[in-house]
Amino acid sequence: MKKVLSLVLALIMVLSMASFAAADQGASVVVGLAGDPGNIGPFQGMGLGRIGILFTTYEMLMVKDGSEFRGCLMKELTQVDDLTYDVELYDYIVDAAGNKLTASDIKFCFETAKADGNLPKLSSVESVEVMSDYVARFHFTALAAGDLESLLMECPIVTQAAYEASADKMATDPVTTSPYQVVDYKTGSTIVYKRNENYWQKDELLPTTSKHNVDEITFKIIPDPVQMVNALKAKEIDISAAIDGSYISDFMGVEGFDVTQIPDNTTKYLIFNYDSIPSAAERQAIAYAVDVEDIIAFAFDGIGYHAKTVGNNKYPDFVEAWNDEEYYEYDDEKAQALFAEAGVTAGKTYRLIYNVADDNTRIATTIQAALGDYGINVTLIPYDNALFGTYKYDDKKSGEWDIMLDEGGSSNLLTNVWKLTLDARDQTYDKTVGHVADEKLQSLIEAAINDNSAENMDAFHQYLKEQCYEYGLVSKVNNLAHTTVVTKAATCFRGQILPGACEY
Amino acid sequence: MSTAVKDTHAGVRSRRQGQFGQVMHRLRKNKVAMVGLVVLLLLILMAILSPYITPYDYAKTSKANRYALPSWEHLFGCDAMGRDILSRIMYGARASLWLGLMSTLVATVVGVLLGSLVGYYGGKVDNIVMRILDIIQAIPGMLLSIAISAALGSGIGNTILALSIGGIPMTVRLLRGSILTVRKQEYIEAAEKINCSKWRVITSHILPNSIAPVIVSVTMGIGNTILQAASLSYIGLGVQPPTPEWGAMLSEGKSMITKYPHLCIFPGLAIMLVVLCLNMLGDGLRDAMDPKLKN
Amino acid sequence: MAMLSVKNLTVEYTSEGEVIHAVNNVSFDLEKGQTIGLVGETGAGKTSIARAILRILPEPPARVPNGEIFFEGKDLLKIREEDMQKIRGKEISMIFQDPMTALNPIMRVGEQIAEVIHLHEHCTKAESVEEAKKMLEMVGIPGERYYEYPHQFSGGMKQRVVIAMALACSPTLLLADEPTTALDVTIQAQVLDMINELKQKLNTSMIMITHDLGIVAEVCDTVAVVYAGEIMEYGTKEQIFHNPQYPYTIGLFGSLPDLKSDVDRLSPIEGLPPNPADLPKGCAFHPRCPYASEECEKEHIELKDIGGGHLCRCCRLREIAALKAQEV
Amino acid sequence: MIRYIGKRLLWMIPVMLGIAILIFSIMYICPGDPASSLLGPSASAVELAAKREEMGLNDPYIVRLGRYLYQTFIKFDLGTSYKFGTSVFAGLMERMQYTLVIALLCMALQVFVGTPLGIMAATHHNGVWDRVSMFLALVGVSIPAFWLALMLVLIFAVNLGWLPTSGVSNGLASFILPCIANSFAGIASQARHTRSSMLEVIRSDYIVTAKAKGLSRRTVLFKHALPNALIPIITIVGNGMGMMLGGTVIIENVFAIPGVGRYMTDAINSRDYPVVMGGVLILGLIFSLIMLLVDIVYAFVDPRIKAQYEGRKGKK
Repeated sequence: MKKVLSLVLALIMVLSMASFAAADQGASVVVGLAGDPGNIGPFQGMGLGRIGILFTTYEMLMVKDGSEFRGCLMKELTQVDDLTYDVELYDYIVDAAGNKLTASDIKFCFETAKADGNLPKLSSVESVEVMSDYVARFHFTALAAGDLESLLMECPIVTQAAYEASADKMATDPVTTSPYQVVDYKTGSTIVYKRNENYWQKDELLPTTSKHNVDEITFKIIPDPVQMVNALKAKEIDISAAIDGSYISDFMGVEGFDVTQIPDNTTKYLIFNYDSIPSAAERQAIAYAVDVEDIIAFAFDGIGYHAKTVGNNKYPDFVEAWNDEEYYEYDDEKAQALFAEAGVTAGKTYRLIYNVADDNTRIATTIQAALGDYGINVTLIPYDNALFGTYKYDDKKSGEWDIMLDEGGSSNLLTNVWKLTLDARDQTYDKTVGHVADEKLQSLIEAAINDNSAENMDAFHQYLKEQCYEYGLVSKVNNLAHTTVVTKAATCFRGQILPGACEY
Repeated sequence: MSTAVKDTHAGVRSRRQGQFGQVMHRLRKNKVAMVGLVVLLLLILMAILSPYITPYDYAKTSKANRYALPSWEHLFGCDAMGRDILSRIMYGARASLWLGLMSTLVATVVGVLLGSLVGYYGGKVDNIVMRILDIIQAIPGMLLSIAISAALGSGIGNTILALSIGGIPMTVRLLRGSILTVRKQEYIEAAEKINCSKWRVITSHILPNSIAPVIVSVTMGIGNTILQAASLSYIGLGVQPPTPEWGAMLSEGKSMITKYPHLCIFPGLAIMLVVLCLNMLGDGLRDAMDPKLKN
Repeated sequence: MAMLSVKNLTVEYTSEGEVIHAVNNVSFDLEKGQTIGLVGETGAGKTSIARAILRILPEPPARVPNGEIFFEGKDLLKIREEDMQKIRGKEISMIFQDPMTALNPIMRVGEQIAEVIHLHEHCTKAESVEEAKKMLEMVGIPGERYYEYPHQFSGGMKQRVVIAMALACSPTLLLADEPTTALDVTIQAQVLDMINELKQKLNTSMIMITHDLGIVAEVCDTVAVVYAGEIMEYGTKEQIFHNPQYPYTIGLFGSLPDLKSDVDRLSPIEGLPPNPADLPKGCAFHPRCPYASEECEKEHIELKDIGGGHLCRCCRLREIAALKAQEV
Repeated sequence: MIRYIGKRLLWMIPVMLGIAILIFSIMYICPGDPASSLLGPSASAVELAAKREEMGLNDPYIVRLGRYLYQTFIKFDLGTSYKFGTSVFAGLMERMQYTLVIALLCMALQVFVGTPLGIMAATHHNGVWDRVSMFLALVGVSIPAFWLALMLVLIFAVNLGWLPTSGVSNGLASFILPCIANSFAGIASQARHTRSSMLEVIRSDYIVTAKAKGLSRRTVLFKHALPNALIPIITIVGNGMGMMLGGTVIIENVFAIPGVGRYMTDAINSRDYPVVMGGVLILGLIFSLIMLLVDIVYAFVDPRIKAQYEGRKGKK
């Protein structure tokens, strides 16, 4: 019995090793993904896993290449009037099925996406008009600063013919204009892409997102962080952006591996609930009392930097001067004085709500310990993602928290980060997420959104900082750990790995 | 009661204690079970006294001590926040033991009551109760817990409810299965015919003959319950940080497991110790209750 | 030599650290075709004697520290387990006390009989089935009930099955452990008649374990009175019934309802059997013995022949005789 | 017996209806917003509210329940996953293949390793074997599955490189570590239950009877004791199988196996209502069928129970 069993085991092992060896080592790369993309169809919402495969799967009219915007499918952009623009396409675009991409496909994509309602930003696209084979005219309802670019980057483009030929609205088998095409998708496990040999664009015109330096790309979904580390160590994956900070030293300066650190576009910040903490001094005191360097050490293994505003400094509308300003650096004396001014005494309790994740738990615990030094209690209320979302935006739940630990980022502008929680117009009730109904704040943010000039930005930033309605904590840094198969790691403007643009 | 007229090898009928007394007496003589009980009581004592006896403040963070390995200063080392793991385990015993033991107890009591009911009455009662259990068992535990948290709010009682619901169907099924095999035996019928109350028939004739699998399964399940408690803190139940709890310590240390294994090993060992003690006690209890071993 | 000869058999149980002396230095012989009755109260160690002979004591906790059991010249306590297996069920078989639990609940009754036939008679499966059906018929159960399960049988029927099983291979020695205790009175007589009849037919020797003197009178040739694991009195049925000497035996007869006399009530033996973990010093019966004196507590009393092979373990026989004479 | 089975199958209709209504109500009570996981973190509150309205999540309870029951029980359509955009039934079946492989392999390991261990422990009661195997069993149930899993990966995949660390793309090799890690507790509990049950049975009178027949130790053990001892184990195995088909979330997560457990947990976490409700219904059906199978097997091995089932029929 035992012998048979060991024989079977040995056999299985030999077979499995053979299958390893059989795998083509040629120009292919395996990327470890922590999130599950789920539906990879073009008009889906930006769920957490989707972003990792978005630019490998699709091309858009425009992309952001480094810090500049440029056309991808779009050759020319011409302004007609304030709210009308003409988009001219390259006239030689074909998708992998050989369908030519024309202006009517653009109209189709934007209309379908708008109707599906998963890309809510598109609501400011009033209509798309087909002017000629390769010119589409966009009519917008309103355009704030940066909106034009983000709208043209928002919607993935496919041909109507290919979309209608798909049985499941491309949920598993998108046919696109991208240089990589899905050849196999095991939901929840792997997505395999092969290079499209007949890719339409000439090499010299390629934006980073459309580069195709490798023949085959496999995205492997590995939800467990330790297993991500193990998979990289066993070289089953070549690169991952989801290596836990404490393991980075296992790959940094280690033979066969390398680490590239790229600032992430997300920032952790605190939202104070105005209903329970109406005093600016009290909010400032809390900001002074928390040592962000401690948070960086405890929650991010020392990798990250203290934010200078609510949002990080990667955005084009970030004002450089803020980098040299003071921004509530830890100051025990000021904290004590301000607490005294606000009449906060030992024994006071705050309820801190956060979305549960290892780093958030540690940030919250650090804040708890920091305020504990002043005799102030902090009750931690962790919620999972779905519950946190409900608590964050529900007016009725706002009585259940005093401080919220939140995270935000945007694809292009700092104002878009601010907008999410600080623009009362974006809430279902006429206050910010922190329940602030401050006319000055509102007018300043509206000004900044409409025109993100340095003055407007600075005016809002200074007022927000002074009032301390929200307080930026840490801007994160992405650790891209990879094997030396990848000689240069490349990411998109959203901090995601672009396997086609990496160098090998 | 035909079994009572058995010619046994060594009748010790001089002891005229109640059934409970006899069980306790036999339990006391079982060394292994007593060791289990004593260690368990010591753990409970440690939990009660923990605010006074932990070497450090369980919530005190320290940048210098992050991931500190076990040493004389910190016997079990320190966690990712530089907190002393020994102190956290000692204090964590409170929540973990209370949640683990209480929810196991509740699940067992309810499960045994229901199980005896359906096993004994059979027929319609059996069919209806078992189908209801089918329905409940189909609902994922996490969803039930979220619903409980949403409908009844947080709090230790609701946590125990959420944790125990999952254990009930298994207990009922096990008990029902083994009652079905003893249900039709003559001594049960005899007991019924001499007008023993139904309660008495169940407690002193049916249960002692069919409880063994339940005891085994309950004592083995406690570790799992403690681990589950950790997953409830995300939905508003369970214990909120920084109050330590073994399951949560384990899952906090999980992502560091290959790098700093001591973060996981010590809380894991603590859970194992409880499971071990309960198993030793459970085995003893089962032997003590087994009527075939009487006399 | 006798067919069965038990010499100084001792059985102990270890329970919760205590040593329980269940059988102490029991010796007796049994000739072919004869029946010996082991009589005594529940817990006196009778069953342990029978199980020791068949070597089916639960070990542990039971232990046989010394003694010899010669069966057809072999010491059963010394032979190998494999050899013992050939004897069990074939040459020595046993009827158990409780028919309710003695049968495997998930096996057809017929199969349980056929199993033993197939094992020992080296016949085919089909033959053993036929044979088992015959055995069922012999004990008064229709052969077609072969395929039924124990729960479909009444207590008396189950006991018949147990008996059929025991007799299936025509054993030379039958150990009957209170075969009728668990049965209704009317069925008791039937079963007893059946055992007797079958025994005659097969010329089987038997050890009848019982606390019922009526059964002893009906089936036994010799009688051993067992108390606290010891044989207290031994003799032919006539010797014991007509001339009981040992106070406990006398007590047993005293507790027998005598239909001829006008006694309104029985005179039971006062007190309870001793704790076998802590036997009284001297004569084990002395705490309950109406005739006991200091002498009885002093030392262990030997079994003495009081004439005609009638053995008795009492040091106050003369005094008892005198008292009896006075009563009359 | 057939009537009993038929009746039980009929009973499944109200059970399914009960599950559907209960799960629907629970999802209705449960806070959490499917729109937020669909639109991602950069959607604003107003956008989320609009999406909810579009999804029909703001309709009254009774309307939504009616719509759901009509869809499910009249049109036999479990709907389409919010997250995957594919049919819930197809998604579930695709993932079931992995879960089924794991469940069957684990059950086989549990039964064929756990049972002999338990028998060995019982027949050597209080001996060295008993102590050793029971200690192992104890360790088995108290080691957290993820810990064992990660340790196995570290040894066999990272250090020795014999097996893949995770995923399902290496055929059977992908399932070796998950199955070992997953069945450890099952083996342990099977061993303990078998031991306990065997000990109970070995003390029975009919085992003495069997011994007295002259049967060898082996025959007594395997023909008389084991079948009786296995009766209560049927429940354990059935229950375990049912639970495992519901997915083994921890193992699936650690080994990145796209099984039913991960599908369901992800769905619960992102409030993917169609998947949760459809999945619960299908898994409930599977579970009920397995429980029915358990009861049938019970009747098959234990004539006393069969008699009770048939007796019940007789009374009607």
